[in-house]
Amino acid sequence: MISAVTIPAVVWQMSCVAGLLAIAALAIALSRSKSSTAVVCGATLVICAAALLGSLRWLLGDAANTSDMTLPIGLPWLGAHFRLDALASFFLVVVNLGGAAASLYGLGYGHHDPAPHRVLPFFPAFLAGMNLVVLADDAFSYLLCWEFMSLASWALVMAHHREPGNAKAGYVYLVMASFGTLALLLAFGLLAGPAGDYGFAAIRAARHTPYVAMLVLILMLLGAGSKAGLVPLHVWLPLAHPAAPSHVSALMSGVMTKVAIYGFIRVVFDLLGQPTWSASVIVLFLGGITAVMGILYAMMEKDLKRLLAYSTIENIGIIFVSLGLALAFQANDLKLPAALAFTAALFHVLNHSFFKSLLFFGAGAVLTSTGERDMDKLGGLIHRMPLTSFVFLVGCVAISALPPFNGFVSEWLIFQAVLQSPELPQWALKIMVPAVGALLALAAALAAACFVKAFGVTFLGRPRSVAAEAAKEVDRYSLSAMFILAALCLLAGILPGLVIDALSPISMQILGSHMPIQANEPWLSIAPIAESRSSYNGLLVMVFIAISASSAVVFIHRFASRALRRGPAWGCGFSDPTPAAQYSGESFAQPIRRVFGTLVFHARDHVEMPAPGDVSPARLGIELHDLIWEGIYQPLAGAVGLAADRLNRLQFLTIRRYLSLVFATLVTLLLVLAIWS
Amino acid sequence: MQMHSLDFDISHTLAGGLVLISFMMLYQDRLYSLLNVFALHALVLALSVAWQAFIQDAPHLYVTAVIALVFKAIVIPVALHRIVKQLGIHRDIESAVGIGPTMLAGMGLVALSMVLMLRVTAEADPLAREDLAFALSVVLLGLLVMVTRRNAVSQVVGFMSLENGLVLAATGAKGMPLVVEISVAFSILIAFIVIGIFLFRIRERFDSVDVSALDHYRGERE
Amino acid sequence: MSTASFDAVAAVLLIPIGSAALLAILPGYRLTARLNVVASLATFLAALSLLMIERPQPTPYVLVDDLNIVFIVLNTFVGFTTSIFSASYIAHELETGRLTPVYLRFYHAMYQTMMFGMNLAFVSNNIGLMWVAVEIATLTTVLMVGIGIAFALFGTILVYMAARPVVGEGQDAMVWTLLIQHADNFDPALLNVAFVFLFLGYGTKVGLAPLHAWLPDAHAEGPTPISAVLSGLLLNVALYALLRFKILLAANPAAIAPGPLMVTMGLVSLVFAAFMLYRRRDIKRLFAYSSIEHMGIIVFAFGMGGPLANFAGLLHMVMHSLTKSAIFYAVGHISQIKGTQRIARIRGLTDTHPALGWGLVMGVVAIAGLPPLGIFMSEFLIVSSTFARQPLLAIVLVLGLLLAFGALTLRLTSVAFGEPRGSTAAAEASYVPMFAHLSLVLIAGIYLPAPLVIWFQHVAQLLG
Amino acid sequence: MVVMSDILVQGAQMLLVLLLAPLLTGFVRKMKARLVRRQGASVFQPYRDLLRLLRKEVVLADNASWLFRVTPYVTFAAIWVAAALVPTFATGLLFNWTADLIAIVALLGSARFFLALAGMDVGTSFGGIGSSREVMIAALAEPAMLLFVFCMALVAGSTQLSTVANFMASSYVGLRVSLGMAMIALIMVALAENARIPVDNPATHLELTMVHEAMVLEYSGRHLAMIEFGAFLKLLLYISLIACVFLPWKIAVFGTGPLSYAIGTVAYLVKLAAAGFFLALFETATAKMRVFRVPQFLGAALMLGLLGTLLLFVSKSF
Repeated sequence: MISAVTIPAVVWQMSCVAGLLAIAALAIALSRSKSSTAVVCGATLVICAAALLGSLRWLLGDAANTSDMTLPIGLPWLGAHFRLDALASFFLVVVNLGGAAASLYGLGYGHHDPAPHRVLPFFPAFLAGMNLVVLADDAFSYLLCWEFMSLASWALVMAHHREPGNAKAGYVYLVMASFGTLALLLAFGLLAGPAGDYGFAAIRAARHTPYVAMLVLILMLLGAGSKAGLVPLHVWLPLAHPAAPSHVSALMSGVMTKVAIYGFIRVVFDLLGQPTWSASVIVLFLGGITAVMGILYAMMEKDLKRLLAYSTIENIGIIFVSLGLALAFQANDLKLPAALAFTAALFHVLNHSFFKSLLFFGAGAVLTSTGERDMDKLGGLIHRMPLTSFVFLVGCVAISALPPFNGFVSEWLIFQAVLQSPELPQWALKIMVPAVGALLALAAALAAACFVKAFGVTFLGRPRSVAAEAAKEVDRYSLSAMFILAALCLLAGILPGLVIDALSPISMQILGSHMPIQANEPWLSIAPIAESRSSYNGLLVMVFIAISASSAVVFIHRFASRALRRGPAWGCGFSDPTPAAQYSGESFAQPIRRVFGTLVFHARDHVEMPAPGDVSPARLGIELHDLIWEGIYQPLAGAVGLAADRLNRLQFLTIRRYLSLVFATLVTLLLVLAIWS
Repeated sequence: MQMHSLDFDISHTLAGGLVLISFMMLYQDRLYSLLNVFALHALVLALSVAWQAFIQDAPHLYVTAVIALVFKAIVIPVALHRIVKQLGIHRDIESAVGIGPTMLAGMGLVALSMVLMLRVTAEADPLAREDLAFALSVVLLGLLVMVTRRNAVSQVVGFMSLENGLVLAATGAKGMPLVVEISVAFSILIAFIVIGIFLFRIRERFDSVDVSALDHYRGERE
Repeated sequence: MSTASFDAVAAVLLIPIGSAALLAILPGYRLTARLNVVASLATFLAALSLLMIERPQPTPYVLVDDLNIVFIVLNTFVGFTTSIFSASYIAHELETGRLTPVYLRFYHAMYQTMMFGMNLAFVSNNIGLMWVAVEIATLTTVLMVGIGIAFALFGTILVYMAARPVVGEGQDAMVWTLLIQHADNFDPALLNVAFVFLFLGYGTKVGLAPLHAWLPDAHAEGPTPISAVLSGLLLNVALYALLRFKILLAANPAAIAPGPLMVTMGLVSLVFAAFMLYRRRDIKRLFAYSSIEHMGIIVFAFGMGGPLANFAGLLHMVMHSLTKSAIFYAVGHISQIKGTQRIARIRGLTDTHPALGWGLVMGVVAIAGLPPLGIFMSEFLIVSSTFARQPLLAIVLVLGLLLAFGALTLRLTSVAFGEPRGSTAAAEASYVPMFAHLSLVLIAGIYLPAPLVIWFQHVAQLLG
Repeated sequence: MVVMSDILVQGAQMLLVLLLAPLLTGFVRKMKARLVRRQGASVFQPYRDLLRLLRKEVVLADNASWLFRVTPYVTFAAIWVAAALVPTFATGLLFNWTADLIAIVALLGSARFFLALAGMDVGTSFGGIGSSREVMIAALAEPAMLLFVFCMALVAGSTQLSTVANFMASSYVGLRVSLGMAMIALIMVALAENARIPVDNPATHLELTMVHEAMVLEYSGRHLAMIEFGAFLKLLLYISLIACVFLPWKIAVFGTGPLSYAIGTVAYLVKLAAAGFFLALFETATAKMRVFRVPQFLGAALMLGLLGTLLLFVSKSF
């Protein structure tokens, strides 16, 4: 870091990026060698740590000012501009923290990879891409890096290209990614105007009409939203994220979606200037829908990694709701609530990057030690993988927004922002925000249910397969990565004030206002508006629970019995039914499927009961429909296919018909000429 | 002046005659007669080219005229007669579109070319204007023949008449260089095509009824 | 000095035609292949020298200006690399006996003749000569293209007719440099009709839908080096001719604006080709249609006009030539190894033939317009500049791009990934040309050297 | 000195809830028994049950994990802390500000989370059925709860319970339709959360109907005691929540002398008794509904909450 003192911060960051790219090249060079995994992951870890330190130092130190640099590449007459400011530095922290954790995890996990030469070159490249997107300061380099990031992650998704379904996953991902890029391209084209000054500084300076602003917002929702996984643009996400190796899944879910959020914030909040309240309605609506739909999908899922991917969609929805609130307040010049909502969004970005990476690491650990992703073939792992199951439990509690962990704090802040909505003058918002708040509460409760299912079915109960019985604890690199993240989850949960204060320069830069400085609050508690309104102190809550729980234990073990006897579980007269008799993931989801599924998934349960006297088992079949896929994407694909078929007949025309085409064209043009003027 | 107008009239008549003969081609339904009509077409072309050579006293145009006469009016028709005989292509032409509509379309095309050319401002001299109008109609009519006839030979004929239109325009364009070269190049091209027909034994038409053969050739269907 | 430069022009023309004659008579594969490479290299060097030395004065027949020098250098360069590729390709063809020595002679001679024709088309200052040259370049014509030729010729005659009253009879009325000077008082109506014919005539060779029919067949049936030359270069020749006449027409305020026409045809070709890509079973046809698609994009860009779009159009053309020929190099070797051009019979290349497989991936990624490769920059400029001016057009353009992208990546995933299928014999291929092109494209996508940029901007001005 | 008294009050409250919780349950049971003309056990029966359970040895299923053994204490602690933060006889407790209403709900949520996990730990289908239904009910109850919180925040401008209580105690709130709606919503949620009739029946062990009891079926001895105690506390918590928000009658305002504290305590006891009586009355009067009717029940609560909020907007806008 000494060197960073002398050289400008942005140069430091860019040199880290250069280092990552160099590692990617190196990885290609020694792709076939034994030690490649150790070398590449180790180097990546070091560089990510360096970048993390640099950006942290910037965020905590001099976040008020900015540090620019321009490279003579990219658009020739513009050059490639890179800029480090508060917002960028925060997202750099998120990216590089995730990157460091993933590399640490990869040190151990990578050894189980069947084809490391398909992973190692792209892993650093992917990290470099994400760093660059956050640093880019002109439209061209932004899009270039954005697409580079998508490309690298696509290559990583295709790493295990022989496994069934991965090809489809990669394809859908690539098409959706380029759809998003084209949307962003249009947005930037609109922002830059016919003169084509693509520099962010120029765009920021320019005045944009409300019409343009609205159009850009919609395009950003399409572009950034498709990358972040907004419903109904989310379809690629549950396919692609699980297909990649687990530490990459963690990066894609925990970090890349955040880079998309960054893009949205950068354009909509920073470049567009003062928003209009009608914009916030769209964002709020989409966010709410995304949150609930995402977690419902997750609830129905039985593949552990896909469940996590869907829950990512839910969290993205939560973040967008919070951003929508920030837009609404900002549009009405309610500075303090706007800052509150914005900070809450950033806080949740940070939290989600923590626990989602943690959970994906856990899923990866389960995958490596059992080779299973299907929860209904797992179970009882808490006895065989105690450490993994412990950290996974921490992740589950955190993501279910339960105190005293970090997930709760950010959601609590968002609810506080929701409670500010009565101050909004517009009736539409007045009525909408409480409804969206109810949706958020629903999503949070469903998330808790969903992760009870995830943990309960995977780690608790009795093993449902031989693989699950033979499971072993994973290596120490993976464990240390997971424990670090778990510790971060707890710390951010019990010391939220520090995080909020660290975020305040960002909202200062973007919105021109920030939450009250929490360091002034007594006992490290947080009060978003004023203590009389609402306050929370994670530290004390944890201390109280710890004290009272332990005192209860001590009391009972001291004064009451401590006798304990092991015995078979009470099976209502059936002595030890098979593990298959346990509740499976699907049966656990059944009540919620009954309540929501019939509406959202057209879910049906088919029971085939054998005739009386017939000893064959009764079968229960579950039928689910992904209405979004069947309602939007399949028809689209069908339409394209139909058009292609129709046009394809032209391939088999006879020469005379070709000639008549030419003839027709000529005559039409001549007619046009004749009629013209 | 009187003389000049006479020049004008003669070339005008010849060009008009060419358009007329193109029309005649449109309603031929026998191959041989079509070939004969085409021979006539080429002959008239040769005449008009020669006339242009005379009035523009551009001797090199005579070469073109000779080429037109020898090659198009004699060699090609004879060769095509041979092909028709040898390949036993049966004699009547199936036209994709009925004669009546074809004639109407032809009328429309001529009208169109007139309209287009009448926009031309006067200082491009009248000769050029009329000639161009005629040439354009000949080109379009030739194309029409190609489009409406299913038979390979008649399509070639259509192409050649189209190309006659080009030569007409080229020679009409006073002092235009490279006319000879162009006509030569075209004759070669046509020779290629005719030989192609002969070699590849394209009996009836370029579009045989079963497209599958074509597809196999295109390697586009299993 | 200018004599030297004139010699350079002469060299660009004479080396190919001379070596063509030589190759027609020389026996033996090794010698002729080498000679072919050497000749192409010499031509390329001569073209490069044109950059260094001062330009010759335009004569009635020869013209060298900013516009066509781009084309000449690109043309000779790709010609050179392709000759290298063709050497290794033809070797394999001879082994498998798919190629007879007699045909081989004819092949090499034809190759050089094509190069000659194209160079001639570029340097010729005389629109009639240009026409002849384009014809020489496309001697492999079928009836389809014959029509195109006829149209182009008729258009040329009409231009002459329009020019004659102003410029004067004979030679001069066909010299482009003179035409452009007096274009503003040509007869607009004549020019209009002329442009329609020229547009359709040369457009047939550019491969614009619905005049494209000959293009996929020509690509798929000919030997792969020729496909590379067709896609990479020949289309550019016709495009070049088109541009010349566009400039001419733009110089006359009374005539119709060529822009809308080109924009429409460009979009039609783009969308049409994009749809056609989905049902291709033959890998060479697949990329032939993608060439149609990209020609559509380029014509669209030039039709939009303006400094940004023109710059983008030029860049796109260069990048497309390089990328597409690289792809055809890869495809050539692949279809030789697998012994088929059926896409369905080629799978999992990245496992069996990493170099070819990843080369193909990179090429397709480039052609699909993904960064950090060159086509991304041009597409970025085209789309964004269009959207600021004509939002609806941009929407159509973007949809077309997305469609084509979907089709190409669909095929790519099936060809490059998945369980390998077909022969896994090691490839004795020359990767140099392919990776040379790809690395050029890669560099251009990230960094364009300043002189190149300034020069392109001149040309963009020239195109108006 | 002031701090000392604060700590005293806070400690008093924590002990008070601990002492009163079983009594309340016993009282309710007694009432129910009397209402159906049974003698019923003494109101102090719950204390005896707890003591008996504490003295018994624990029978643990073979494959029960550490989670299973930790859960009872965690749940108990979480609920106790939550209960300690709800103003009972006095507002402005020392630690009120550590958690507002949302946080308290979340604390109960984490208690439920662990209980549901414990239900799945042993791997019998009873635990599964209980947990899955419990989380379903919770998923529906929480949005309703939030809308109630929203209503409160609109009226009192705070989610801090003492502030709310003080505000409601102050005269000028008046009677509002929307408040009534909010109260009904809260009561419905409370019934669901405490596994009372009509949502669940605490007294049955018939597997098709039970939810909460199925979840804890595997527990025995001191563990069961902890869980039972937690349940008692939870009931107390909800009742005192309703009390302090909707009838903060005579609740001691922070800082006033010991006398007012005494009055507050007495008032609190009266409130508890009344609430217990009405609960018993209600439970004897209604029958348990099928599990899949519960969504409608809670959906109604949600609607009431939303309606109340909107009505408040209307009334506020005048």
